[in-house]
Amino acid sequence: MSLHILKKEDLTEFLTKLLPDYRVAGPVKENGGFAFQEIRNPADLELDYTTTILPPKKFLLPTREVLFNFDNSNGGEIQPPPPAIPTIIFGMHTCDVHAVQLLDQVFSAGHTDPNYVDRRNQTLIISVECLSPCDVHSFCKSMGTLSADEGYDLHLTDLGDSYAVDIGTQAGRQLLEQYAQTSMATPDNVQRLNNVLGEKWPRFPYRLDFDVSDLPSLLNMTMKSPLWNELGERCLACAACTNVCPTCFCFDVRDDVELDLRHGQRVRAWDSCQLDEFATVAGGHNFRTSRALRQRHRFMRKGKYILEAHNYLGCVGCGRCARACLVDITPVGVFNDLHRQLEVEGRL
Amino acid sequence: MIIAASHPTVAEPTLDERQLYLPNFVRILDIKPLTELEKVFTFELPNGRPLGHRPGQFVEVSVLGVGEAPISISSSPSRSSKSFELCVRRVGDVTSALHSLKPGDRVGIRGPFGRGFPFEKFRGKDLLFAPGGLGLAPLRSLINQVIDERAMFGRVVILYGARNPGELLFKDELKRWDEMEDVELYLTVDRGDDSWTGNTGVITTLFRNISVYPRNTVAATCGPPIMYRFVMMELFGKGISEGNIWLSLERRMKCGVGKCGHCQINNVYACQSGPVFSYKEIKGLEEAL
Amino acid sequence: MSKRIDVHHVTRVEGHGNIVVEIADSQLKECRFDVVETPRFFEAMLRGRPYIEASHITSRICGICATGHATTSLRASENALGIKPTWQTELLRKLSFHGEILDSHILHVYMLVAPDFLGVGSVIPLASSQPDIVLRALRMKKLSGDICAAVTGRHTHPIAMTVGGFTHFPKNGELEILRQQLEAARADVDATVELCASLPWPQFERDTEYISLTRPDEYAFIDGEIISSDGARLPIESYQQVTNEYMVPHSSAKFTRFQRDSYMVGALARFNNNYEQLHPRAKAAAAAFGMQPKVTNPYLNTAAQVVEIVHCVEDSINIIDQLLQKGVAPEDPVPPSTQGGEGVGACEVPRGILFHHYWIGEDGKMTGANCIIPTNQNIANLEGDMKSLVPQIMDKPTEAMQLDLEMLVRAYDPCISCSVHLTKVVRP
Amino acid sequence: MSQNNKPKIAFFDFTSCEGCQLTVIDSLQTHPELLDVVNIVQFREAMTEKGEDYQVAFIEGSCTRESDEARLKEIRQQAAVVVALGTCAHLGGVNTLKSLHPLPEVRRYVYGDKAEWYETYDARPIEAVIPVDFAIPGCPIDRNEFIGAVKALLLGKKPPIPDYPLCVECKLKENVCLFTRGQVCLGPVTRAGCDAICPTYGQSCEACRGYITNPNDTSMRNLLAEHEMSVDEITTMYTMFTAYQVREKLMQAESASGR
Ligand SMILES: Cc1cc2nc3c(=O)[nH]c(=O)nc-3n(C[C@H](O)[C@H](O)[C@H](O)COP(=O)(O)OP(=O)(O)OC[C@H]3O[C@@H](n4cnc5c(N)ncnc54)[C@H](O)[C@@H]3O)c2cc1C
Ligand code: SF4
Ligand code: SF4
Ligand code: SF4
Repeated sequence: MSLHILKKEDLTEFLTKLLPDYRVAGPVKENGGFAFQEIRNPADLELDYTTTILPPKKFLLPTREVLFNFDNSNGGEIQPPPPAIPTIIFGMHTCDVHAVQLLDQVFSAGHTDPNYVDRRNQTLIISVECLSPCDVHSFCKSMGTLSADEGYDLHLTDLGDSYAVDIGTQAGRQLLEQYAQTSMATPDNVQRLNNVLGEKWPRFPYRLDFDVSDLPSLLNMTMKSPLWNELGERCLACAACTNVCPTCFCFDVRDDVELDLRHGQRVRAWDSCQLDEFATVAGGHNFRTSRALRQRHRFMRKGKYILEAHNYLGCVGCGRCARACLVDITPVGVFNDLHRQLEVEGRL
Repeated sequence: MIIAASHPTVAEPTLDERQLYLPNFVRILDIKPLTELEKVFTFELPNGRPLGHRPGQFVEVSVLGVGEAPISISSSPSRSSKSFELCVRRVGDVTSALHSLKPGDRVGIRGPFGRGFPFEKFRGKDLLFAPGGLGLAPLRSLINQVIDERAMFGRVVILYGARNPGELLFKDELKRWDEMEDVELYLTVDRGDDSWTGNTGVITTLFRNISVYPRNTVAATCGPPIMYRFVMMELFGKGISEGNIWLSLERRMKCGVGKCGHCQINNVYACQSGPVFSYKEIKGLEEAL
Repeated sequence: MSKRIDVHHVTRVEGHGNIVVEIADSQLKECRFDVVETPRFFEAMLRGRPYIEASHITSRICGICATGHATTSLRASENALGIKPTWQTELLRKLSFHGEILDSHILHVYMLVAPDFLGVGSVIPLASSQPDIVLRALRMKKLSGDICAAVTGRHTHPIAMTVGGFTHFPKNGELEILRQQLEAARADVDATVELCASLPWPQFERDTEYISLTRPDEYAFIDGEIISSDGARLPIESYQQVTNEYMVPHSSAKFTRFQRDSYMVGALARFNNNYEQLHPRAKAAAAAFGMQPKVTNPYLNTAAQVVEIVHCVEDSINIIDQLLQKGVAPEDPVPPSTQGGEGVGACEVPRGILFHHYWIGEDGKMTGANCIIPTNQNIANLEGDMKSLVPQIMDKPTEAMQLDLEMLVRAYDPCISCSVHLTKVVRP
Repeated sequence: MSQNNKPKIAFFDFTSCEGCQLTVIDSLQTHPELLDVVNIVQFREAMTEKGEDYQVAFIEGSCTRESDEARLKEIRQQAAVVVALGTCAHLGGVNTLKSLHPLPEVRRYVYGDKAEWYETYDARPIEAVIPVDFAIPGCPIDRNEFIGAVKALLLGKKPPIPDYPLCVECKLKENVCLFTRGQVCLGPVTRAGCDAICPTYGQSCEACRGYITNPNDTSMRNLLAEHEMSVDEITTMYTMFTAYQVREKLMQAESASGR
C-alpha cells in the first residue's frame, strides 16, 4: 500500500492521541534492558530498542488469563471474562510479527480459540524495521524474518529525522488518518528508504550453515541423533528457552478458588514442554521422561512439527532462547551441529 | 470508534466456539461403585439433547474449583439418548473430587472431543477387542454398540485382562457378554486369588487360546502404556494388518481441542487426531508407544 | 498462704518461656522466668560462611526483627571492612527499619497486649466483636509491611539489603504512594493513641537502669553511642562493659548487668533517654499517656511503643521527602576498603539495643561472631520486676496474679527466639 | 459455616525464628476471611487458648533436641493432616548449618564450659521425626502459597506446590538473569513458588525452598564452576538451608563407598 512520512517530532503527539482510546504497549527501558510494557507516558517508548526478555506475545496470550469466573453456590454458574481491551502493540520487530502470524494460525485452526481471537481482533500492530542485529544471538536473516510484508497494520522505518510509514491494512490506514500527522512520501523519501534498506541488509549475518528450507528434512533425518543426549546432559530443564519464545504457545489450565471455596476462576497460564510434569499423567507415567527427549521435542517443534501442522516455521530467529539459556543451548548451534553431523556421515 | 474491532484480523469464532472453554452442566443420575478405585457415573443430559458421541471419544469433566480431567465416554451411543456414562478411577484431585459427589450434584462437561473408533470401517469384519484394566472403559462403549448391531459384524472376541479379580470392571456386563452365544469372552488376571478359577497371567497369554482370520479381522485395544508393545506383538503374530489395529492412547490433556500442547505425540495432537489411532498412523511417530 | 504459679509457655510472646512463682507461708520462695527456647547456635553457624551471607543468616534469628538483625549485621560487617554507606543507603535503611519498628509495635500492641485489656484470649474473637479495631491493626500492619517490601522486598527476611548498600531500589512512584498512605494513616495512628491512652495500665513502679543508643542528630535507631540513664556514655565497641553476660542454669538465654543488678532496654529505655528527639506529634502522644521521662512503670513499655509508632510514621514521611527531593537512583554497593577485620554493629531494634560483633578473615569468611540480643538484656530486669511485684499482689486470687505476671512479661515484648544464642565469645 | 463444622487447625512452633507464623498472621491482611473458614484452636504466638482437638496441624521449626520428639509424636497422633510450615520444618533450614561443624565443638563455641547445661542434638526437619503429609516450603513461607495450601486442604486437594525451577517464575517476571549480571544463582535447581522474589530484588536465589525433585545437579555445578566458584564455595552455597540433606547424601555416599 502507500507510503507515508511521520516526522519524529510528531510521534509523541501520535501516541498522546492514541493513549485515551487504546491500551498502548511498547518497548521501554527496564532493569538495564528493555521490556514490552503498557505505555503511560509517550516519552517512555523506546523504538530504538534491541530485544526484550519476554516477547510482545504476552499481550495476546497473557502469562496468566481468566478463561471464566465461576460461582459454585447453586450447582455452578459460569461467566466468561470481560471483552478484550482495544490494544496497540507499538514497535514490534519483524521477527515478532512473523511469530504473531503463527499464533494467529494456531489459535484459529481447527477450533477457534475465542479468548485469543477476541484479544487479537482488538489489537493493532505497529512494527518497526530493524536496521542492525539486536546482538550476536539474532539469526533472523537465516530464518527469513528480517523483514515482513504482512502481519502488521502499520510498519515504521527509521529514516533519521522521520519514519517511513507503510500501511499494511485498512485498519492501519484509518488509524493513521485519525490519530497521526503525516505527509505522503516524496520521491526523495522513497530514495532514502531504499538506501536505508539497502544498507541494513549486509549488516545482518547469515548464521545457519544451510538454507532454512532444508531445516525440516534435516530434522527428519536426525530424530535419532546422539546430539539430543548431549543436550539432555547439559539442559537444566529450567524452561527459560520456551518461556521467552515468541512462538511457544503451550499452556496449563487450572482452577483458582477463593477461600469461600465457591467463587473462583479457571485460569490458563504458560506452560513448558521442558518441565518434568508437562507430559506426565496421573499415576506418574511420563511420556517424555528425559531432558534429551524434551530438548528434541522442542527443536523438532521449532523446525518441523509446527511447520507440518500449521505451515509456519516454529522459530523466527529472534535469539531470545539463546540469550536466556545458561548452558548455551541455542537453535543456531543445534541446527548447525546436526547439519555438520549429517555432512560427516555423508548423509547430505 | 475503535478501529481494531471493526477490522478483525482473524476469523471470528462461531457461537459454538465461543463456548470452547466453558463447560455445560449435567446432573448426576446415578453412581455405582465398581471396585475400590472405580465408579461409574450416569449423567442426565440437559434438555434431553443427546451427547452425540462416537465410541472412543472423551469429554472434559469439570469439578469447579478443583479442575478438569479428560474421561472417555463409556456408554454406547446406541443405548440411551438421554444420558451417558463415565467410568472414573480415583487417582488424583479431580477424580477424587468426582468420587466424593452424590447423585443430584452437577458437574461441568465439555465435548465430546477427539476422533473415536471408525465404526463404519468395522462393519462386516471379525472384531478382536483387547482392553487392559481401565482400558475397558472406552472399549465398552464400542463393544456395546457392536452388540446392539450384532448382525452387522462377524466374530466378536473380547480378551480382557486386569491385575487381580477385584480390579475387573463391569463384572455384571462381563457376565452378560459371556452368556451371549455370539460373543467370545476370555478373561485373565495377573494374580488370582482363592476364588479365581479362570486364567492367570498377563493379557498376552489369552492370545494363545484364539485363532483369527487375519485378513478379515479388526482389533481394538486400550490399556496402560506398557501394555501396547506386547499386545501389538501378539496382533502382528496373528497376521492382523497395521491398518486394522486400533489403539486408544492416553496422554496428559488440558484443553482437549488441540491447543495446549500437552498431548502432542511428535507432530500429532492426540486429543484431535486421536485418542484413537490405527497402528499404521502412529508407527512412524517416535514417541507414540 | 501458699501459692504456686507455673505458666508453661507463656502465650502471645515470641518464643518459649515459663513463669515460675512459688509462695510459701506468704514468703516468696521462688520467682523465675525460664527461657526454655531451644538453643540455636547462630554464632557457631556463621563461622566459615562468606560475610556476604551473614545478614541473610542472622535475619533468621528472629522473624519479627529480621530487618533489625540484618541491618545490625550489615553495620558490623561494614565496620569490619571499612565501608561507609552512602547517604541514600542510610536513608533507605532507616525507612525499612521504621517499617519494622511499626510492624512489630503494632503486632505487639494490638495482637499480643490488647486482648488482655479487652478480656479475650486472642485477637480472633475481636474480629467479630470489635472489627474496627482489628481492621485498623491489619491496615496499619499492612502499611508497615509495604514500607519494608518497597525497600527490601519483604519484612521477614529482607532481601535487597547487602553489605555496602542495596541490590534493588524503590521507584520514586512507589515512594510517593507510600507517602500518601502514611499521611492517610495518621487517623489510624491517632485512634491507636486514643484507644491505648484509655486503657487501665497497671500501676507499678520500679526504678532501674535504662540503656539505649543515642545520637546527637536524631532519635537513635541505627548506630550511635550507648547511653545509660544512670549516666554513662560508651562507644558501641565497648558494649561488653555494659552487657557483662553471665549464665544461669534455668535459662538457655544469657543474662546481663551493668551498673545495677539489672537494666532495661527497649522502647521505654529509648523514651527515657532520647525523649527530646521525638517528633512533636509523638511527644503529644506521650502527653496523652501522661508520660514524661523518666517513666519507671515497666507496663508502660507498651505505651512507649505507641509513642514510637507516632514518631516512626512522621519520620518515615520525612525520610521519603528527603529521598524524593533527590530522587532515588540505583547505586552499586560501596566496596570494602580492607580485607577482613573486626567490627561491631549496634541498632535499636523494636525490643531494644542489639549488638553484632564480627571477625572476618582475609578470605572474606567469617571467623568469629557474637550477637547480644535485647531480650537477653531484659530478662534479669524482668525477674527483678517480678520479685518486687509479687509481694504487692500476693493477696489477689491466683488467676488474677497470674494474669498480672503474664501481662508484665508481655509488656517487655520478649522475643525469646532471639534470645537464645549464647555465650562466651571465642576470639579467633 | 458454623464454628462447629469448620476444620479445626492448630499451629505449633519448634526451633525457628517464628517468621512463618508471622507470615500466617500477615496473610490476614489480604485474606481476613481465613477466620471465617477455619477454626484456629491453638496458636501460641497469637492466642492464649490451647485447644488440643484439631484436624490439621501446621508445624513450624526444626527439631533440635530429643525432648521435642515426644511432643511432635503427640501432634502426629492427634492430627489427621500434618503440614510442615516453612523450611525449618520441611528441610531443617538454617538451623542445620551447625551440623556442618562437629556438635561438641559448636556447643563449646557458644556455651563455653557450661555446654552441658543445654540439651541439643543435630537439628533436623520434622519429617525426620514424624511422617508429614504436606510441606509449605520457604524461609519464610510465601503468604499466597500458604493461603493456596489452605484452600487446597479445604477442597481435599494436594497443596499446589510447584516442582519446577525458579527460573520459570523469574523469566515470567522479566528479571535480567543474575548470571547475565555477573553473579550466580541457584534458581535453575530450586523449587519455584516464591515468584522469584530474591532475583527480583537483586539477590541470588539461595535455595531456601529446597531443590526440585529432579534437578540437573551436574550441569548446575559445572555452570557455577564456569563462574569461577570453587567446589568448596559451591558446597557452601548449596548448604545454606539444606545442610541436613547434603550431609545425609554425603553420609549415604560414604557408607556406599565404604562397602
Ligand atoms: C483420552 C483420555 C481418556 C481417558 N479416559 C479415562 C476414563 O475413562 N476413566 C478414567 O478414570 N480416566 C481416564 N483418563 C485418565 C484421566 O484423565 C486422568 O486420570 C485424570 O486426568 C487425572 O486427573 P486428577 O486431577 O484426578 O489427577 P492429578 O494427578 O491430580 O492430575 C492433575 C492434572 O494432570 C492432568 N492429568 C493427569 N493425568 C492425566 C491423564 N492420564 N490424562 C490426561 N491428563 C492428565 C490433568 O490435567 C489433571 O487435572 C483418560 C485420559 C485421556 C487422555
Ligand atoms: S526458538 Fe528461540 S530464536 Fe526461535 S523464535 Fe523461539 S526464542 Fe526466538
Ligand atoms: S533454557 Fe537452556 S537449560 Fe533451560 S530448559 Fe532451555 S535449553 Fe534447557
Ligand atoms: S536470576 Fe536465577 S532464577 Fe532468575 S533466570 Fe537467572 S538463574 Fe534463573
